[in-house]
Amino acid sequence: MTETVAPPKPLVVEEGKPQKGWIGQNVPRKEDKRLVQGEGVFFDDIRRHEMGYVHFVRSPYAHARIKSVDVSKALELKEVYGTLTGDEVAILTDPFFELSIPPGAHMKDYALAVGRVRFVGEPVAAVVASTRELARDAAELIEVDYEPLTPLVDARKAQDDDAPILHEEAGSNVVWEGVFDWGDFDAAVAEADHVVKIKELHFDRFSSTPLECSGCLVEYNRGTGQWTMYCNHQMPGVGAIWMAPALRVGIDKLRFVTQDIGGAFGNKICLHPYFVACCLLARKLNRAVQWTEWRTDQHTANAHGNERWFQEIEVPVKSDGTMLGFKVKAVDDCGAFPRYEPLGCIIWAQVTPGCYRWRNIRVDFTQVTTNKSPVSPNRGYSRMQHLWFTERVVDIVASELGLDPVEVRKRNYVKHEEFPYETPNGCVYDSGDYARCLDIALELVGYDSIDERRAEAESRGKLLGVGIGSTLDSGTNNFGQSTLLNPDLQFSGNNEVATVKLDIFGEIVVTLGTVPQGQGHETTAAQVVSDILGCTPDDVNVRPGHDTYWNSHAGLSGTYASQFAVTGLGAVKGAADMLAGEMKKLASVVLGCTPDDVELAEGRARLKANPEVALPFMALGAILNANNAGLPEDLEITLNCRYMYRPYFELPDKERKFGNLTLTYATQIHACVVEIDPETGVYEIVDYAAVDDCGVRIHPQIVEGQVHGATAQALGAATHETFPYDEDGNLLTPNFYDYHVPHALDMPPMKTGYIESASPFTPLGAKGMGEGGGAGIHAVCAALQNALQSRGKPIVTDSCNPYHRIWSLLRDPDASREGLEVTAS
Amino acid sequence: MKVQGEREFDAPQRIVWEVLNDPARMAKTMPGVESFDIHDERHWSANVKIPLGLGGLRMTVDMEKTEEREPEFANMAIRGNGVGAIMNMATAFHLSEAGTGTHMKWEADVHILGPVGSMGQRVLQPIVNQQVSNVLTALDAQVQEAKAGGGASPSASAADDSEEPAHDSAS
Amino acid sequence: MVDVNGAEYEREVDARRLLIHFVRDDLGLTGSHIGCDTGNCGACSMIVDGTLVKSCMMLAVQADGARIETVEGLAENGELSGLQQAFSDKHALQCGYCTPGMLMSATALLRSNPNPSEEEVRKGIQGNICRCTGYVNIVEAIKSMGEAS
Amino acid sequence: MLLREVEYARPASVGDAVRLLSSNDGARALAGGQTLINVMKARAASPDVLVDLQDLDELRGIELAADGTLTIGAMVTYTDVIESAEARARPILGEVCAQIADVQVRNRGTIGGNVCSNDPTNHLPPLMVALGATMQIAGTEGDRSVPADEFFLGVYTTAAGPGELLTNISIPAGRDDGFASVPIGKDGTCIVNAAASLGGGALRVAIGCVDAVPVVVEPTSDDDETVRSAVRDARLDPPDDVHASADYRRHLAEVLAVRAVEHARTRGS
Repeated sequence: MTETVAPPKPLVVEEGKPQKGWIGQNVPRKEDKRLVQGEGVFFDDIRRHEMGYVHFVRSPYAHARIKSVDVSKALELKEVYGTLTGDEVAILTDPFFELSIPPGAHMKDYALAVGRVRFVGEPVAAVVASTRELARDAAELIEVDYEPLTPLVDARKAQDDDAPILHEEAGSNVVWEGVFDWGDFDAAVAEADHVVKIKELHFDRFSSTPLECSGCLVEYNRGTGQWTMYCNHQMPGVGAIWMAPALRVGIDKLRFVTQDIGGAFGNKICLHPYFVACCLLARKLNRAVQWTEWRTDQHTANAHGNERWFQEIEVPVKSDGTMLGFKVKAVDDCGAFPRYEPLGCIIWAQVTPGCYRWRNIRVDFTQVTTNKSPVSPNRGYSRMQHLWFTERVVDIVASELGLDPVEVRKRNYVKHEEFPYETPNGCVYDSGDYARCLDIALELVGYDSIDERRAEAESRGKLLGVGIGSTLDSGTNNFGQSTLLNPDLQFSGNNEVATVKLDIFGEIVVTLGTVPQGQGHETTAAQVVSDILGCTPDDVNVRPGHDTYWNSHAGLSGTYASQFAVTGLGAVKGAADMLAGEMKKLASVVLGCTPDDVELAEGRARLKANPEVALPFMALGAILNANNAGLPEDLEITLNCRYMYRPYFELPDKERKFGNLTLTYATQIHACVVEIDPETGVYEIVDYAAVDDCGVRIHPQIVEGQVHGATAQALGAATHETFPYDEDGNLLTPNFYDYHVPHALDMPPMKTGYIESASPFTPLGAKGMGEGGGAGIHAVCAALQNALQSRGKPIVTDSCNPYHRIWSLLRDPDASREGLEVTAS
Repeated sequence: MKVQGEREFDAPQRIVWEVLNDPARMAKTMPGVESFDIHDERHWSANVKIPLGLGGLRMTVDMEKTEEREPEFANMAIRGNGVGAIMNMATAFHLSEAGTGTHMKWEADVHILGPVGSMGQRVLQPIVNQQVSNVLTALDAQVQEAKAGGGASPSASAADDSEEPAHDSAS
Repeated sequence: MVDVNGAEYEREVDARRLLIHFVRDDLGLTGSHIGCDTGNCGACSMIVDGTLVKSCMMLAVQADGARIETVEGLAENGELSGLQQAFSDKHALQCGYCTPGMLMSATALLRSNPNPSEEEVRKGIQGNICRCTGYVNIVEAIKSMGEAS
Repeated sequence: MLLREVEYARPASVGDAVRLLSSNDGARALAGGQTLINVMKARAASPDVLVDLQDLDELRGIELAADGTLTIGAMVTYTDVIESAEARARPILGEVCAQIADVQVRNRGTIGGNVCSNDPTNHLPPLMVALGATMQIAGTEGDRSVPADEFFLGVYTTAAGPGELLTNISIPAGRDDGFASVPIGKDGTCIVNAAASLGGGALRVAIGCVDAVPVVVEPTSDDDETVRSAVRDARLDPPDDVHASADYRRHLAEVLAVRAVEHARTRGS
């Protein structure tokens, strides 16, 4: 099904630097051998003698006061080891620190609910027993008396006078609010020929729902006061920053260990409340405790993607289709607690104008809490919501002004020759060719013959539509953007660490600061190292997973935000270069020449002039590590090289909210063809193409795999995946029955194409990729709207469009057009 | 979830009113009552096992008569508490003479919280409708019994024969 | 008493213990995974007496006397089976969490239908959810086995 | 996951099974378990005793009588039906079974379990009603047979009450049957489904997912408008949930009834 289209003339910005060696090849993944044999080690596979199983008692109420919690009946049960309640947590820990300025800063978030529950499924107490089943039995015996409070489920009502307040300490449901104003919007309106006004667009809640749910096995070492967590936390560095102060211990008391992680997609970043509860239990009971989250828990009470409302949208457009910018009021729903928020209130600004040359932009952004599951970064985090909005705007403007969506895009896209391109808010788009990507995508879905196909579909009683999704996958954050939310935050720049060492038997050992979840870090790191040290990836042992006590890592280490190919591999390259230098230095001492006379090739250090004169890596490793008598005193090498990769960033300007927020911008341009059955609203994606440009591709097969996966998640989000709540605050899709993710039969045939616009800013010309910017959501929404054109021109106002929504659009197209107007400016 | 309806009883309004206000009789109209306690004339509680084919759902149910205007109107708040399910229900009925019989207009606002509520949400509405119709059938039976037996109240311990009549149509 | 991948195991087990928990927790064969609690995801798929099943919808006691095949039994003395190799070659796995169940479904499919069409492959793995790959390369890998035979 | 404590029995005969089921009102028959085990995982139901029917080979037969009557044992799986030569006498059976969930579920899930659980979104209750099937029920007072349209009593409840066991389903001869559904994703849970049969002369349509039990309509003729208005006259009061509003279900019921009839008609021609 997959068809890869090699572009006629691949774009490589860095002329004269062709990639050779292992980089760019589809070398076999080092991870696969264990995984296909069921020999991977996931957290739930780990056992400890006499370990106890944790079960959480969860709130059935979306909003209630906790009057009492009685654990006595549970404790009477045989082989129940102990319990933990919110009252204990309030004494033993401090609230997790909040990133926001007030009001958000005042919201108190603990490991268990203290005094009040704020979402269905919120943990209220925990019990530990000798078996999983028994722990659940005991949990049923814990009696909690609640006094129900009115729940708040609609973010748009969060600021009403009669709205219930979730966090009384904050005195408001607002976490963070701010106005972003770049260029001159009013002047743009004056300059425009039309202003298109859209009343409201809605980006639904959903999440990537990694197949492995969250969990940990926690051991407490009484002697050292140190916890070891065998877990699947994808961002241990940040997890520890949250957990250590809450537990009132130094950060080195927390050891995170991961090997294999069953997908994360951002959903495993905010596990600290559960982990703190487990740490307290392990210490209290002096016993290893294990918590496994079940699917229903994961859906109701772990992490959703941000839900966002876009209101009072205004778009100034010239009659030739040139769009001058936009104005919008965004209301972001972060659920019951901010946790990783309010970062989502700024992350979107990495892609403020989307793929377009829009210069005048005004965004009034407010984030509020509601009685729903808290959110956390979810693949495409915050940019996806915003990019969906920009793509909706383009298609709505095009259809209202009778313009061709392809032409409008090409007219407004940032042009190839304009890179590096500075956006109105100071971000620098490094490289790309959006129009080329679009052409390839359209070619792949046979856009030229779309009218005939539309007619043919009509003859079968089907409505055919085509849609485009153009997005950016911004990677390698400048954490300085957090200071635009809260000037007191002490985060900026970015970094990642790796060590590469030559061991005593000549084995090359690499440790990473990252926490892989299927992205093939072991493999791509080995590719980079073997090219530099002149050996094969098989000669390179990359330690799987992460161990806080073993691995090199830094404060911003982790696997998130599309950056491994830049930060992770940048660190690996730096460390490998250092080691190569030391190996040459050592070889030159032994061979009695200068380091420049030495080259590394075929697993040996040899004389360039006479390759016969060579030292195998084993000799180098043995000499320094075990057989070093006679080596000069001033030979300062360790053959164990640690390198920190640090992209250059400046602090953004807080007043203007201006600055470069990310290093690289990969491109995803998708095209989608749908057929709708107008009688039922049921539709099918009949043709699909994804074109990717992530600069130099280290491992094309892995890149393509990421494109497939990101697309599948986007198609799920566009069709069935949504987390709606009823008026009582019950989640209506708490499991895979009602939350329908794509199965094999649901996926359309997928065509892929690519170009390579090397990044001028990164060590390998590569760009972070993998999040995909939700291109599939945008493309499906556009295709649906296009297919429905002939049925009263309804506009697609929601990101998720199950059949019933399409049927409503067919039945009452005007309802979707309420408040939609085009005024002459 | 709101449910409502109307029903005719072939009995004088006084009898219907008595039945509706006789906890012991009401106990026999509720699905799967296993035990029943009357705290005072406004407060009753019961342990029930609501029969759902795949297995019963156990709940302790507290009822409070929040308002009444004899002999035509009453308002009740019912709160059921079970593992994995909480039911809150506000129900009201209006009685009026209809020839020799009685006309009853009723409405109920049912909220079901907890995992069972979420898991089973796709089947809750049919289940609620079904339980309601069981209750009404049973109520009719009680009214006829009361009419025949001159309204003599049966024993308050409903456990022994709780299976019928409500159970018949639900088993 | 059960036979798992040719080895016999005898254990006392609670009636309420699900087969997947028995195999993972009691027998320590952790290759089979759990991805949901409603029988939708297929990560726990095993072949029981020649039939592909989801082991989270079976009690351990129901498997008394059965012959069970799990992912651990696919490779022969360290040598990957052709299907396992195809999964690696075609990059049909990323995080690898769904892979054991996916491999068991594919194994069952190829036994009954050695040369499946694309549609048959998709139908054959419909009960296995993968959140990483979009199934594209998984389908490729399974089809390649058909072409091979 | 993590069920409540439960006792387990594995009878060797239908007689023993019925005895076990009737001796304890907390006992439930365990057929394929593809619904019951899941409900138990959620602890939404917790029977005291599970009576596992897997050893009852007498419930696994598929027989085709000379008069064309099909008799299918309660423990016959969907896969058995799909693969059975006898079952092809009524092609719709295999076609519908092949749309249920996935291979694993079809390998374990049984015809008896499907109709006895009577989840309103199941495929087989409306189909059995449309085909005019008859259910054989064994009980302590011997066997009785119940026509399909009297068998389904409510959500999760059927005429096979406590202490009773569905042993087999017999389906009269015929082949002009149709089925149409709108599921959530391919082979997913049905939002609405409809089965139709022209067998036995009169047209019979049964609609699923719109009430606690399949709703039967008997249009006077098989033209689209008559079928539509017959469904309209049924005054459906379908549930309103996350997948469909009551209005949408009402609408789909009409469309799918027409399509099921169309499907049945084309087979006839």
